[in-house]
Amino acid sequence: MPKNSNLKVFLNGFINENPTFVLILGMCPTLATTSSAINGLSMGLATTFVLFGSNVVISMLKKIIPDNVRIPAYVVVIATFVSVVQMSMQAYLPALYESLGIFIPLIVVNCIVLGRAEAFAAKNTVFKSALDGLGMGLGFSMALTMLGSIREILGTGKAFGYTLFPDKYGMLIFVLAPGAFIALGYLIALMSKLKKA
Amino acid sequence: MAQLKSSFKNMVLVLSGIALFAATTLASVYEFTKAPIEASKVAKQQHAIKEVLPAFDHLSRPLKIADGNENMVVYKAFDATNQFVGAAVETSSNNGFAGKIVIMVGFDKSGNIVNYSVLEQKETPGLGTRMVEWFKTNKGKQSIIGKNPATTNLTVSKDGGDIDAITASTISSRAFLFTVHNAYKAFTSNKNEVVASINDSIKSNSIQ
Amino acid sequence: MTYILIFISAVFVNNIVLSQFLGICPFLGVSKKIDTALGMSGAVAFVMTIATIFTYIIQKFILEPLKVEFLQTITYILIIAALVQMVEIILKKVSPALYQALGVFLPLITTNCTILGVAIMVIQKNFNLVESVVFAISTSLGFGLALILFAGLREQLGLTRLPKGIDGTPISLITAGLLAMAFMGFAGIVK
Amino acid sequence: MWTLQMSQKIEHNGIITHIDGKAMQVSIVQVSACSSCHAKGACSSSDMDEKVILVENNDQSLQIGDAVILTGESSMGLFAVLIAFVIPFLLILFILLILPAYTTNEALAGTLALGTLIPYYLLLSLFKSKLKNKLKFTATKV
Amino acid sequence: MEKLIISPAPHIHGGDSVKKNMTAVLLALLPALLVGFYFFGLGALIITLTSVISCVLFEYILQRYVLRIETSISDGSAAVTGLLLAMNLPTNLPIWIIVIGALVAIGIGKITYGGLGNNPFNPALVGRVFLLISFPAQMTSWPLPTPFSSHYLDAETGATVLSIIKSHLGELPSTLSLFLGNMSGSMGEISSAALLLGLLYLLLKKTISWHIPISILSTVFVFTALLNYFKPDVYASPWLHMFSGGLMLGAIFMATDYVTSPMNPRGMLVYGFGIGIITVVIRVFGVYPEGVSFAILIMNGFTPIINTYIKPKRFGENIK
Amino acid sequence: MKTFKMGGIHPSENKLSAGRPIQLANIPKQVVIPLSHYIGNPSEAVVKKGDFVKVGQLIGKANGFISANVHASVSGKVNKIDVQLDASGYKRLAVFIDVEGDEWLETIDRTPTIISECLLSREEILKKIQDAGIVGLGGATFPAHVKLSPPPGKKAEILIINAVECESYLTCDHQLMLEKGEEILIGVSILMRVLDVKQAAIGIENNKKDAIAHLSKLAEKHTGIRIEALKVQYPQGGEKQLIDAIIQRQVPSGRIPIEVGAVVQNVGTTFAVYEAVQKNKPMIERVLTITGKEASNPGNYLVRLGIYLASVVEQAGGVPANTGKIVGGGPMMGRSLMNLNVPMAKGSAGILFIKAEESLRKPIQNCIRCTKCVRVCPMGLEPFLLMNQSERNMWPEMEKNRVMDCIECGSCSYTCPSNRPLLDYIRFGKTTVGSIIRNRK
Amino acid sequence: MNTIVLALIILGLVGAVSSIILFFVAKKFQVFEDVRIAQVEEALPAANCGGCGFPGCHGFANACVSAPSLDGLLCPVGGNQTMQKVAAIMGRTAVESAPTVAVVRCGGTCDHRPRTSDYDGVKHCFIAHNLYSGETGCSFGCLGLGDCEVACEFDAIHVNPITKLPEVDEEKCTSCGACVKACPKLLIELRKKGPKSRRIYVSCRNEDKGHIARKSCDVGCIACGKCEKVCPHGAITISNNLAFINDDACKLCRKCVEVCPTNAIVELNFPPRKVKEESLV
Ligand SMILES: Cc1cc2nc3c(=O)[nH]c(=O)nc-3n(C[C@H](O)[C@H](O)[C@H](O)COP(=O)(O)O)c2cc1C
Ligand SMILES: Cc1cc2nc3c(=O)[nH]c(=O)nc-3n(C[C@H](O)[C@H](O)[C@H](O)COP(=O)(O)O)c2cc1C
Ligand SMILES: Cc1cc2nc3c(=O)[nH]c(=O)nc-3n(C[C@H](O)[C@H](O)[C@H](O)COP(=O)(O)O)c2cc1C
Ligand SMILES: Cc1cc2nc3c(=O)[nH]c(=O)nc-3n(C[C@H](O)[C@H](O)[C@H](O)CO)c2cc1C
Ligand code: SF4
Ligand code: SF4
Ligand code: SF4
Ligand code: SF4
Ligand code: FES
Repeated sequence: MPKNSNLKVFLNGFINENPTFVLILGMCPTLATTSSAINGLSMGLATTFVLFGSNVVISMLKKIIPDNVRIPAYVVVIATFVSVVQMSMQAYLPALYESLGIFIPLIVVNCIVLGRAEAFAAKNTVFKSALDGLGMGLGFSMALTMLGSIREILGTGKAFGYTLFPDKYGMLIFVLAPGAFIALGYLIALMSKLKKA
Repeated sequence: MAQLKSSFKNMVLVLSGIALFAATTLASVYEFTKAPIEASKVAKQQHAIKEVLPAFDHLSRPLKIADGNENMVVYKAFDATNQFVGAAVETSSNNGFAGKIVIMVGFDKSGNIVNYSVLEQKETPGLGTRMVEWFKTNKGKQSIIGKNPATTNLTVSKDGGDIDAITASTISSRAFLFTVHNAYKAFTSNKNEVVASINDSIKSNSIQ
Repeated sequence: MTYILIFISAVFVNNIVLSQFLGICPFLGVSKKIDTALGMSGAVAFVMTIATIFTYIIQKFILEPLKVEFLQTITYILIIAALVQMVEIILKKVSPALYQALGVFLPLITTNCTILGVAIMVIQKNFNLVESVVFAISTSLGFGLALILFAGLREQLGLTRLPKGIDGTPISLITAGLLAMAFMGFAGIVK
Repeated sequence: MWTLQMSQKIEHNGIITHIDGKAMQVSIVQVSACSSCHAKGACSSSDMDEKVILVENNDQSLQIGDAVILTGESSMGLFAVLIAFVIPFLLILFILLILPAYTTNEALAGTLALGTLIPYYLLLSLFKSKLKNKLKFTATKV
Repeated sequence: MEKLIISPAPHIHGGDSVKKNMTAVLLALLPALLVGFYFFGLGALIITLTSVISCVLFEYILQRYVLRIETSISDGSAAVTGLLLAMNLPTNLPIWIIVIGALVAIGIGKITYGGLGNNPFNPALVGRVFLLISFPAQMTSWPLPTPFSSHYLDAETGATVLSIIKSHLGELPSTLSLFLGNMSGSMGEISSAALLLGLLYLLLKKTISWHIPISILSTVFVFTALLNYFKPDVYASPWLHMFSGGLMLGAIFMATDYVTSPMNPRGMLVYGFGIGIITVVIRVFGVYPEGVSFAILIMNGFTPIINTYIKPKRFGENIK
Repeated sequence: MKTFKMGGIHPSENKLSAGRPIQLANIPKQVVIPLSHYIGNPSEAVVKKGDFVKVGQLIGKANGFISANVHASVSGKVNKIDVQLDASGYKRLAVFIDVEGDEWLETIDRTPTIISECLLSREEILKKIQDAGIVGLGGATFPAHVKLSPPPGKKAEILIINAVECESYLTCDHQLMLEKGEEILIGVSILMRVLDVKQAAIGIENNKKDAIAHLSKLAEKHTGIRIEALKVQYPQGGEKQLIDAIIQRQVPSGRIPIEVGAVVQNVGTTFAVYEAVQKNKPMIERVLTITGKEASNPGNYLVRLGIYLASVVEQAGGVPANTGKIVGGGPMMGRSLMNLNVPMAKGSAGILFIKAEESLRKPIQNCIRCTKCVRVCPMGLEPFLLMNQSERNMWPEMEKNRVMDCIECGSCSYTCPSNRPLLDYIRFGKTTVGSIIRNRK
Repeated sequence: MNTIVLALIILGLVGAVSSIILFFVAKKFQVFEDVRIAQVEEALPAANCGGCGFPGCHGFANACVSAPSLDGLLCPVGGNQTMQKVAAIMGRTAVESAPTVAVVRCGGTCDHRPRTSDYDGVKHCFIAHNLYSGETGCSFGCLGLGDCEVACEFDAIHVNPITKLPEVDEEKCTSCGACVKACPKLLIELRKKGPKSRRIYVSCRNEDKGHIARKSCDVGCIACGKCEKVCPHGAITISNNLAFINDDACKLCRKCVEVCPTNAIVELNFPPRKVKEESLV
């Protein structure tokens, strides 16, 4: 994508190539960490940080990495950022760290991160890659927050912890595994419909 | 600058270089976060102890008790004058709806429940997880605060007890109350045991 | 008995895909043919087992004694990636025909989050080596079960006319949701 | 008593890269799970790998560059999985389950278990030609 | 006779229709429904009406306005789903919960997949299990059977036989009153006698074949009998299992749902066996006192595999 | 009562023309004798324009292995040899003869005397059957002499006569048995002689009690021939089903009856064999049932080949006013006709008028997977699945699911509560898969 | 500091070891991965229609790269434009092949071809075709049940509900030939698109003798031979009672169109004819 303006690069991740709704990437964390809006948002932001960082570093290093060790080199970079996030959260946000559980280290294998590294950072300038990482990450965060809110509202009657209606009207299933799949399924269908319209 | 060739030397050098760089970064971050991570781990437990006990000055060294499958830890609390004011008991149960439940229960010296704190549980959100607040809430017959297991039947009303189960979570409730009951047993059987050497005790003000 | 419990838990109660949310990508991607799903779960079982043994040893005998657990993520991922490649080389050396047959039959085995996830989980759950391996196997069987059921459902859905817009990923997710809902019936069989 | 449905065929598209009398090489592109996915450009798991498959050439009309379909019994694929993965994996499991009776050292147990793979694969390589006969594909022009 | 009609053979049709089949099921459900009305009175009436009306309405609305396709409410399948959903609910359930259940059953369970015939999971059970998981409190409080009761939300509640077995608390009713239906439970599941009457009707009308119900019932019977034989003090008698909970309703009306069950007799037997086993496992070892709904949904998931691997006996198969 | 083991349906029988004696159809001014049948190669014309032919004279010579002779059914002058539209609107070569008198070949014995003695050798009989152009009258019009010459290594053990007439409405075989019972039994003995078998069974559905009684009585005189009353169930008359019902053997997939030691011939065919062998009469006429709920005069007619169906229908009271569809053959397997300007052929067994309101199919609904089609399929197939796969052109899958076993009986379409056109799609798939298989060889 | 050293050692080792493994992997697995394949694939329209005769666009890209020349290789969807791009990548020239488009050779609308029966089976040309000759007297004509419409991946051919004949959308038709294969009556032909999309063809496939053809359809070819005679370029041949215009020879002079007594010859996209043009000469 040579002639894209910077803004376009940034916004790409929100709508046109939204990682969740359009590219359908990183489904595992999307489903697992969205039992509440705040969890979804946190996971999104953690991913954004990794995405941003790895995109920048990789686009800096892109010339000196030989082709055959491309993937492992990217993985090392990404894993480093992930571990940084992991340790920082453990230190300063222990409660959140616990509720996101295993999915923080698993950011390493999130297709979006490696995917953007391969598809974008390895071919573009540092600045553009940074924008792309940020845009993609925020698009991901937006989607996770949306899904999280929907699940939280339907499931418990709360949004970001604020009660909207008494939780006896909440449909518990949305907080649980089946609800995650179902909510995301309809959300993706809806989004693709909106996008077409 | 052209892309580096995939020669053996280049590959090993670059990948090792990146790995070394990563190692440095990680180790530094680790050094930096080590203390806060430790602190937050300790804080959690200490916070729980403090929360469930009446005001105290210092604690005994943790007393580990193995009772069948359940591992229990008793922390005795003393006031500034070395008077026994109560004890916190950390105990667990495997009979929850979805897995292990670990709680910390605090008793005053006569065995009344001061407070409790749920350290770990995997119950269903919206159902079993409500145990975190439920048995503290003063509503109907649901609170156990201030009750003495010696005089109150700490089982759910459905089983003929004195406590209301969490709505639709009888299983979690049973497991919880059973655990409290165990804690009380541990408390009574160890209450009279002489305090471990006071020198080993932890000063309450050493806890933030 | 512990092993049986671990098995039932990993296959039915806490199925890796349907309740742990790991391996969703291949779940949505490779589940088009029952046979491939079957082969895939065999391959995953193998890779997952050796990866788990490897990482377990590294964790217990290098990372923990040296107190560098913070390198867990990065070492695991590198080890797993290298391992998958090794397996391929060895197979190719051992029997080219075998290697070829696998190539035609299976999609590439890639490191998906299941393998890393299981390696991390066995450490978190404090399993010993044998338990870890049993867990890895059971998890991959659970993965295979979900994959095969889903492949069947999709083959059947392929013979019907779905409403526009819901076809593709949405219907897959909704179906997975209903399957997950059904599997909740196993709740509590194993704690 | 139950009739299993006749096993299905596996098929894979490839291109002939080399013909040498009765033998020919067909190159196939093996893709990961997400192969045909529209998002493959953005997704790392859409790895691709080109592999060369040796096939017997029975059709004189085939030429280099022809697109062909490789076909084999699906049971063949499952058999390959069995030989390559399932059996060695059971072997590891077996070793791991009996070893604790002799050693409590997990490092040793683990290494030994993994070590059993070496003789297994060595053994397997002895059967190279047998396997080769069993795992055969046919190429038909598309 | 200017222009003749040309069509491929056959030129006659047996006259069977979807509507006839669905009507047969509704008729077969009538005895159990009447027993439900008798024991639960007003509550039963309210939930039945709410459920049936909202199922039919949702089907109409979704097909007409969301998918914009021809509506199919006249074939009666939505009514069957509605009635079966109602029969699976306690009679003190608030209306809004029932409406959610109907929406889930028809919306998620059926229309999402393109309507009648395409859904892989039993819609009524999708609705029911969705409610069970979402509203466990309301879904597990069962009114006591009180002939012609005029109570609805405020009905007096009691434990079901299976939860009594599970928690070892309370008195078990006699097997006869179990058989007739004098116990707490979902509206339509209580009377095995009435449900068996329905089975007889369906078998006579050839609406369903015997394979599924019989294989489920016999599997459950055999397994609970075995458990009971070895540990009578821990495991309840097989008769208790047969006549309590949703077993009969499930085996006769829900597992036999055409759309979601296997397509040939051998497959049906395997399917029934699976449902039986899972039911017993959940009842005996799981946390839920009742497992039929889950068991059927799980086996619905297995149905396509069963259909792929277990084929009907072909003509000439026994001969080399 | 004996019947086949799996599937089957029971449509209302509607045997309106049962018991109506066989009438002779009037011979019009011109007849058009097609040179081909549905199966096999067209025969080659051996007459030319202007030739005078006598009844029974050879006009078309068999051309190839699966092909049969064609004879003149009337006497007169060959007007032309030209194409004629057949029942499906496609062109076929036919011989047009302008009728002049009714002059028969001298060799044909037209006396009513029944000749029971047959001392010819196997080869001589076969030659006569082949010369007489006899094809199976049960529907498939397969040349009889081919069926009667088992491939080397195969030996018939039993001859089964298909007198089931399981299709609703049709009565031609039934009436033939009542009127020509003795001749049929002699035909059976001749066929037994050809096949060198000791036993023969005549399978008759139990709704033709009079025929069963009549033949049973006559059969007492013939050794080795037994009458089997069969349950009224469609498609009892299907070859494989009939063999299953009578000797409890199932012809394996893709095989022919001789592989389980059976040869099946229709009663009409048997009667034709009698006439050919004992009376030197080639196949020039057959019995045709004209029927329908509103037909003014349902009945059975002995019709010479090549007569336009319109002319016979005229004789039988014309086409009822309220007719939506005219079917050539029975309602389950017959073909709908575009018009009645079609010459009588060897395979025509009936003309059925279907009322306008019963003619149109009902709207197709989704498959509700009720398994009824699976239950009724006499071949143990899964029609719903085959249709779905056919709609999606999944030929290899269809082959695996044994689409080639389908006997096109239509039971599945008949039963489906969702009015799905199962057989239409299955036939489509069968045609396509069949040609794929043929190309493979 | 100890930690840093340890970390350095461990990761350094792991990094070195995996790079060594990967090096050997790369070496052993080295296959000739022509980068041009990916480039070519990028240039293709990614319709994966198989119209080119290869399994999907990747297969075609592979074939383009490995074939000695681009002759005979054409992506019908992308057309010449795409082939030029491919050629540019390959550093070769693509042979320009004249673009073609699908035409339906039947003009028997409901007006011209009265129905003689009502078909009441599945809406499927192949099935109807196997059953009988069709609703009209012409056994060669279009059945109007839309097999071609279903076969077209590009939404380019639709049966007009009024005429009951399929109409091709020239803009959308990629000339992939799917409809040609689908039509059981063999009515569809891929013809040269012609300059400015101008085409002339005989819109009939009836091989009946003239009088029979005439009876069943007003606009059928009756093989009168007038067009054959009038064509100055010898583009028209008549065989089996049917005229056919060879689009390689046809110069679009439109003489045949005028002489056809049944209007069976169709001209497309020509400007309206000036009345009595020849009288001016
Ligand atoms: C999705 C779901 C989650 C549940 N989670 C819990 C739980 O966390 N704790 C619990 O005790 N029961 C849980 N239940 C169990 C039911 O609410 C169960 O009916 C109840 O605990 C048994 O109560 P009873 O003894 O009053 O019948 C859950 C049920 C469902 C459907
Ligand atoms: C990890 C992953 C793997 C996927 N793999 C495939 C695949 O193998 N084949 C496929 O058609 N779609 C795959 N999909 C994509 C979706 O199923 C997609 O919705 C579908 O291809 C239809 O997309 P379209 O309607 O935009 O063409 C995958 C998606 C993800 C997230
Ligand atoms: C579904 C079906 C029904 C048939 N019903 C009859 C029948 O009722 N009577 C009959 O003679 N042949 C019937 N046939 C034809 C027989 O299968 C078989 O071709 C015939 O009996 C052989 O005798 P032929 O060669 O003398 O015609 C039927 C075939 C099929 C496929
Ligand atoms: C024998 C029989 C049983 C049925 N059982 C159910 C059922 O359990 N649940 C349901 O929603 N619909 C049932 N239906 C109705 C219908 O099949 C159902 O709505 C479809 O699953 C919708 O596609 C039944 C229908 C029949 C004929
Ligand atoms: S037509 Fe074919 S598929 Fe249908 S019932 Fe008859 S044999 Fe079976
Ligand atoms: S009879 Fe009809 S509705 Fe029933 S399964 Fe067969 S095709 Fe489907
Ligand atoms: S199917 Fe026919 S109309 Fe459609 S694009 Fe291909 S050639 Fe053109
Ligand atoms: S052109 Fe051919 S395929 Fe298209 S509608 Fe006409 S007959 Fe059918
Ligand atoms: S498999 Fe889990 S994110 Fe892809």
